[in-house]
Amino acid sequence: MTSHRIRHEKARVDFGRPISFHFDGKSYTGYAGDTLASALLANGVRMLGRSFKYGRPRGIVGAGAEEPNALTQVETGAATIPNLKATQVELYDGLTARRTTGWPALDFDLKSVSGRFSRFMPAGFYYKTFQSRALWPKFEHVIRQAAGYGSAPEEADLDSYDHSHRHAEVVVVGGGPCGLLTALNLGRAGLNVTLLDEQRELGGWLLSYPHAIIDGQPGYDWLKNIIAELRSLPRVQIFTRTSAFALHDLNLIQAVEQLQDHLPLAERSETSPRQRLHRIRASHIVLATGAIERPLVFGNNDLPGILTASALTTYLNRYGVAVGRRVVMQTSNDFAYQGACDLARAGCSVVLADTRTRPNTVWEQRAHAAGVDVRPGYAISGALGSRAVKAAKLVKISADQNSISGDGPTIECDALGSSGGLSPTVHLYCHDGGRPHWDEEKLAFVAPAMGRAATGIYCVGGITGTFGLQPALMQAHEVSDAVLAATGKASVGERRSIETDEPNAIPARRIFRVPDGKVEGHGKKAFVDFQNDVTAADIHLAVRENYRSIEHIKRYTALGFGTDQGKLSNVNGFAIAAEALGKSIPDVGTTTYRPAYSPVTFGTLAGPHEGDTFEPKRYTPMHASHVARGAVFENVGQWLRPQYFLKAGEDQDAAIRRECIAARRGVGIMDASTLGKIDLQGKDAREFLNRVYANSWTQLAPGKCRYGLMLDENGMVMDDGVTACISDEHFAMTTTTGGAARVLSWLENWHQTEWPDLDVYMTSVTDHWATAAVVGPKSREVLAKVCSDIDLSPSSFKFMDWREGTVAGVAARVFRISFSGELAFEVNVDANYGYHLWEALLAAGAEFDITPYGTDAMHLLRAEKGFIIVGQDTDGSMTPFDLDMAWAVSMKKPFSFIGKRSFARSDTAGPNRKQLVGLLTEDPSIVLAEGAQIIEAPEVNPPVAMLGHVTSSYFSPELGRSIALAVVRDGIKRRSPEGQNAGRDRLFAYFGGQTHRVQVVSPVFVDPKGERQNA
Amino acid sequence: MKKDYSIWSLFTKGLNYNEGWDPAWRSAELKPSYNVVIVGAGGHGLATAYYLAKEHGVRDIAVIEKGYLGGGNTARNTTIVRSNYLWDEATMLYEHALKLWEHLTEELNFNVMFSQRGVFNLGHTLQDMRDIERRVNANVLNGVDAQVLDAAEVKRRIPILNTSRNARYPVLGASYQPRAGVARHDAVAWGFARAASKYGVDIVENCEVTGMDIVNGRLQGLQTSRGSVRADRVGCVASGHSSVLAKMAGIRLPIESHPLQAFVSESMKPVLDTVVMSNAVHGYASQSDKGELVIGAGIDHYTSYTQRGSPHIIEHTAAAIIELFPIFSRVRMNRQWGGIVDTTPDACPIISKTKVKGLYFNCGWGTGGFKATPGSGNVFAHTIANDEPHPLNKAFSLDRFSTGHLIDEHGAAAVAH
Amino acid sequence: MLVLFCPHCQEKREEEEFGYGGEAFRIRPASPDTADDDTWADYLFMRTNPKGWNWELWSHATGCRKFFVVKRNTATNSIAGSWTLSDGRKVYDAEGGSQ
Amino acid sequence: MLEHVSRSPLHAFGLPLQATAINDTRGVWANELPSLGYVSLRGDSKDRTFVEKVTHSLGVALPTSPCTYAGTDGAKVLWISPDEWLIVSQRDRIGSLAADLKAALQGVRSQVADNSGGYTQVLLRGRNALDVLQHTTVYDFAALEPGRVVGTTFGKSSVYAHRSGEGFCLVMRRSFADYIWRYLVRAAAPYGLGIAVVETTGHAALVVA
Repeated sequence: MTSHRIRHEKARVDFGRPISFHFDGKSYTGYAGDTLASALLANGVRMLGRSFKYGRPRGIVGAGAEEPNALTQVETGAATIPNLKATQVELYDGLTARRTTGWPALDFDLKSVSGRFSRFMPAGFYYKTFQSRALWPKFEHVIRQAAGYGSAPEEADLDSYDHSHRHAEVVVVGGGPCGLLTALNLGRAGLNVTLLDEQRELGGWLLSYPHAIIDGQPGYDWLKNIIAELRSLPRVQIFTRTSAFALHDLNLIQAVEQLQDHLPLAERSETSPRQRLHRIRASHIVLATGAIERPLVFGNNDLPGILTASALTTYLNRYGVAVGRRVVMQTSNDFAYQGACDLARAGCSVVLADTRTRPNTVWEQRAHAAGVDVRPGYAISGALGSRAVKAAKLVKISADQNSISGDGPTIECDALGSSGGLSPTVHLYCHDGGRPHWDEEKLAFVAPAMGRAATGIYCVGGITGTFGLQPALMQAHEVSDAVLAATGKASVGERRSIETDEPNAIPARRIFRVPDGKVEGHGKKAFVDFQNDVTAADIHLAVRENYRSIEHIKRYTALGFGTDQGKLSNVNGFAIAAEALGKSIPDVGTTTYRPAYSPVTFGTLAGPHEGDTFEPKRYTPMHASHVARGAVFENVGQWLRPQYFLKAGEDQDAAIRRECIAARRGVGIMDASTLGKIDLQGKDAREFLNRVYANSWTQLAPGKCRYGLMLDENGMVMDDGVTACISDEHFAMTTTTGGAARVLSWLENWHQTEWPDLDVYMTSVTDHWATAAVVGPKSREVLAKVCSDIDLSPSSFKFMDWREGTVAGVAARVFRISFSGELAFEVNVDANYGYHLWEALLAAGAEFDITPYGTDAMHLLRAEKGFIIVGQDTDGSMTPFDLDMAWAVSMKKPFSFIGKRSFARSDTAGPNRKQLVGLLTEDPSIVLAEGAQIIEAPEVNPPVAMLGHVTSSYFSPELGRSIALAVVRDGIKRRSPEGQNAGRDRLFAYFGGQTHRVQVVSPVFVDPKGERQNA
Repeated sequence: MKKDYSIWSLFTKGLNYNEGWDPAWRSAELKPSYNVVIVGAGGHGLATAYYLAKEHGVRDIAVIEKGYLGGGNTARNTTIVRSNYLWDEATMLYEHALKLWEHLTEELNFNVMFSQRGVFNLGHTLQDMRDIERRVNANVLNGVDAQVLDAAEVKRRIPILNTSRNARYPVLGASYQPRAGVARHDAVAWGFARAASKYGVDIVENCEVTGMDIVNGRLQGLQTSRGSVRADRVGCVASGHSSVLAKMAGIRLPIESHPLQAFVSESMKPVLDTVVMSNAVHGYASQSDKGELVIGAGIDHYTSYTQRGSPHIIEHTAAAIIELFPIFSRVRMNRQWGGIVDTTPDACPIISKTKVKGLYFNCGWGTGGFKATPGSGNVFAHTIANDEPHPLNKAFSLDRFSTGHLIDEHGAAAVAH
Repeated sequence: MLVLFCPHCQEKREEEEFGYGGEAFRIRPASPDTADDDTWADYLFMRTNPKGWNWELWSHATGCRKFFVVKRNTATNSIAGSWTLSDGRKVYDAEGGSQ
Repeated sequence: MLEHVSRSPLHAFGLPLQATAINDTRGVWANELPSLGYVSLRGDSKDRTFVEKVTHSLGVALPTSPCTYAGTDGAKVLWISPDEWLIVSQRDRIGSLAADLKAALQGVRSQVADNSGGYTQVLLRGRNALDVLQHTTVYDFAALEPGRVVGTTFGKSSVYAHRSGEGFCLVMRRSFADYIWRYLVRAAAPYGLGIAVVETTGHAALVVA
């Protein structure tokens, strides 16, 4: 194994701490501080996968978030993570990773066969073929199998994630020299500063260019000092391994902090989250996000061993890795020179083709001094090699236009680096609507230094196109002062001029696609977007086909759609498109930058909202009692309510039957605590009720209760419940379980916005009251055992009365209301005593075999009586009249109550409306499905006209047969008189592929005269 | 129409370095007058123009677009196509569309990659299951393929779905429409643009409507950023911007424009081969042919034209997806975006004449417009050509808000995506 | 992600604390029973839905539970201010908003 | 009244049995403060009569500045909105307190509702108490000053929160208490969660710190 390791003291890896890791089943050694990419390169691993469309060999191109190729699957089992860029994976002991492409094997990829036919697979080829309806699913299957990189885990995640909500005066994004200096200036002045950096270590580009001299100090010393001071400032918080991935309206930053992924599996904490999502609302944001070097586009530029010039430099200086020993580089600018010098000094042979005929003389001298073979006026028109780069073909290019002016040598090499200039990292700046502008001198889309200062967003350094260290640091001072001025703070410390040893930069050459002397598309493939296999020719083709908007070009070719989000490719793509369109780059414009800047796990986004804390589960005070008695629970809104109570040997039907019989023949008890309860007080409470309910409340006396229908302005039933008059100016309203919050907000809305003059206040007391409904012929006897201060006699305590008293020793409100049609009492106590009340009632009822029942039995009992459930028997399209509940509407109230006006509209007032009825199947054993459709004839030849549907359906133990409620067009006219089961209209119910004959009857199946509830 | 796109053409053009391809559609300059001008070159607008030309013989048509064609909600949706709606009117309209979808690739000679991989609508509560039963029975009676599946069957078909009874909202079952699926959204716009262009339709991009010329209640023409244009009839299909256009005509619509967000994961190997939608936990997901999980979120509650929403909506959706698919917790979001959806009070569209003669609106598709694209264009073309609604869009007129004849897909169909 | 100033709590709070209540100052017809169908439909369903400055109703749902009005630009999400219902009404009328 | 049969909202977690004296071993200390009573009071803070009568009845100046609270050793009055307050007192005092208020406000536009079953509160102490809160809510608790109370979201629920000594008190609705407690336990896990003895601090919760 040839080592590519070059040990030098500036490297940020710890050569004293070797680390073993596994890649694609082989074991390797790296060092603490390595990334997976640097360690693989150090071990001579070049090819990390095959390309998406053509199956071409691919290797590492970049050194950070910009990496398009090296997508790896890290770890296995529940810990596995798909698609991590090897350039961002910190090496730890025992790390296991594998490549994600190359099938069946890296050495032989089936797609490389298709690659040979690549001329027949231009951009958008799939839109032009596979058009057979019969064959497309098969083609699609093949396409799908071929696509994709890593694999989703096959097990649920064992790690946890959390969120942190922060507020800061200033957030500085980016811990490079500019970010650090700005944070220091602001921190020194006493501002609350939060500094975010995505890397393990602060320093940004300085970590890759350690030879920089700042104010006479070596770069690293400058870095050490500034970090030390920052850490000493009490109001400065520094987060490393924290990637700011989105900037939202009004200065909200989302950032993800990596807390565990860099640790060996065995050292990861089980109590700490894996990642933390920081949501930081900042008064001021300083974007010091730097810039990413883009490569030049040339033939075969995707061979393994071809990297960006800055990545070559980073691997050498930061990680002590020489990607190759014989290096050829090409550049359009000054930036590549330092790396070339460093590589040459490290013992590599370096040829640097500068596409400019007149390079920066200072750099040229330094390069010569370092031993770099500088070739002004040359470019690399193509790379040679099959599985890795073997040589570079140099050509002479014209001084004034991007065309070949002469031949050049072919130089053998084992690494090739190119620099096409820097692309500012403007992503965050653009997330909330900012647009970068094209700077023709810098050849970059840049953000303005004062960003959008009016809203507190500032930019500094590379993001503004200020690429030199010295001017960037001076800009950091300026921006610092602007922020300080905006916050009214005085600056601390002098803003003296900063000196560096950088030569003054000279302009870059305006070149993106290196010419090869051929018409685009005729030569070797020149890739713009590596991850999506988008070539320069593809962009030209898109334009020829009239995909002329940059968004069309992007979407047609898939340019910039990869997990690198086009960090290396976009500007080259825009430039090539501009050339093909004959437009300027700013006229072509950019595509829209969208979060995330770099990918974020779903787990982090979800944070604590999973498992037990996904969404609230609301419990009643009696919950423990229910659990102890075998309750099976149902979700009703956020509440958990007992659906039925299973006894040994029972199934669900048997349990419901037992519960219903108890309530009808003996005594049952139900937990009704979840009902919404609203306390209303005020002189105008009664008038308020008159306005928000369809019926009248004028006559309701203290001590009495009344049922009400609440409508929306569209006239449709939205909620219902019983309201009790506590005193003339005090009412206790109940709402449905699911509607409680909505109703309270609805009432407050009307009161606050429309009728503020009404003297009424309302407060939710839903949680205050625990409610036990004691139901059945024996309920009075049960209650009497635990309540001595209320006269429970029928003559004194009538149906729809309520009384205050003491039950089981606890102060209680007792309502004689019934949702079952039986004699029933709803006992309400302070919820702290709900459990006690429940157990006391069960104990008191033991001799009567009191039976707790759940929502299933409750639904059945009420359906036998034809009582509606809002949301089950109604669906937002039912008026009270549709429900045959005209008795609950008072059209004579002076105020036009909510919803009243809508009744008069032609459709709402018209015939043919669906109305609530009862249904009886001809075969009494058949229980219709809830949701069965009602049709006129038994034949089913679609389309079949539907008259309505079954809303509720049960087998009634009381009647020994099935019953159903339904809404049916003109149903009221169709139904038989109350109590008579011989319906006059026969219809059919359809479900599960079968029709069943039904009769339309009254929805009141049991005790139509209401004798039981009045008993 | 000549079938220019085929294996053969790929082969012959490929031999010639792919230089021989014609423009997919013709870029046109705005002429001074047209028979019909369609405002909005999204899928619906281009389809409208296509069917106007093809089925109604209208020859003088322009589609004008303030940005680039297919750049509005067509470019931003999560591409689900299904027709299993609750109410007859909606079902028939979407089923009409679905039938067109099934032959769209061949009809347009452009592979819109319509993939009938089925759609599951999960039920998590007893009421969800009642609604599913109701909807499926209605679908079957309307001739739409639909099934009710219990939780065990859902688990069998989607093994990675969390069907644990301990989930916060356990999966109790699902409705399933086998013929439903997804399509390649951009391709739909491009395919219609290409086909319409072949019929002579002028497609004018970067042309924003700035005013309407209305005389005596009759539309005469439009003012645009590229000059004025006379038109006998104008059909507005401007998704999020319908209210803005309506205002130019002095009309108020029953519409609010809300952000609707979506996101995709990084590209992965196939792991989900169908479409799963859950209203109770507020998330829906499919996996694109490229391998990205395509995930839709709920709408932001406030109105906005910014094409971006608030992150807590995305966070909630990610949580919902993990609740449904615990194995996706470590999968990463690659990109998120937002569109602007026109929501109506009854969650049903408006395809209607207006009180201004010659002015028609096709809007209010809420979160569910993409799936209707060919059907919407087809019936809207009919409405414009005949100045009378097609039988399938009669119920979707504006006057339903005065008569009270709302269709109300909120009620039980719940998910209107 | 909005931040709204609650004029009752007198603090800026995150959007998650609030509920959106639609367009503000919609006027319920004084006598609905005599309003014609179109007038009623206009009140009930029709919206201006402006692209630009919008007067809108919000409630401080997890805070003080009070409704208040916000003037927000729906094209940019920038916010001009928040007022109590009565104060907002004055500003709105002064701007000619009620016409 | 029947304290022995009363069950607080967090009863199921058996917190009293786990409680120990606060020490340095945990980053966060928490427990429920049971046995407190709550009255929802509504009225117009601009109505001088209302304010005077409440102040007189409670013996505490009714806080009318937004997001403030006031109290004596016996009762704490949390401002909820310009027309709403939550009065916290000892459980055994709440009946008479509500009755007195109700009597004092006869004829004054107002509402007095005993909500003692509807609320509970959790005390949060320790060096990481603020960190835990930052994991749970969008509110800027770092900036919350003593004497101020805020209603804000907590996960997918809501709380009224204020500083109490070096810690915080979170007042929550009964039916959400289970969720909120689980959320707190989860958020506190990285810092170590101790269950604090609160027999004395239960009273301290009523002190205006």
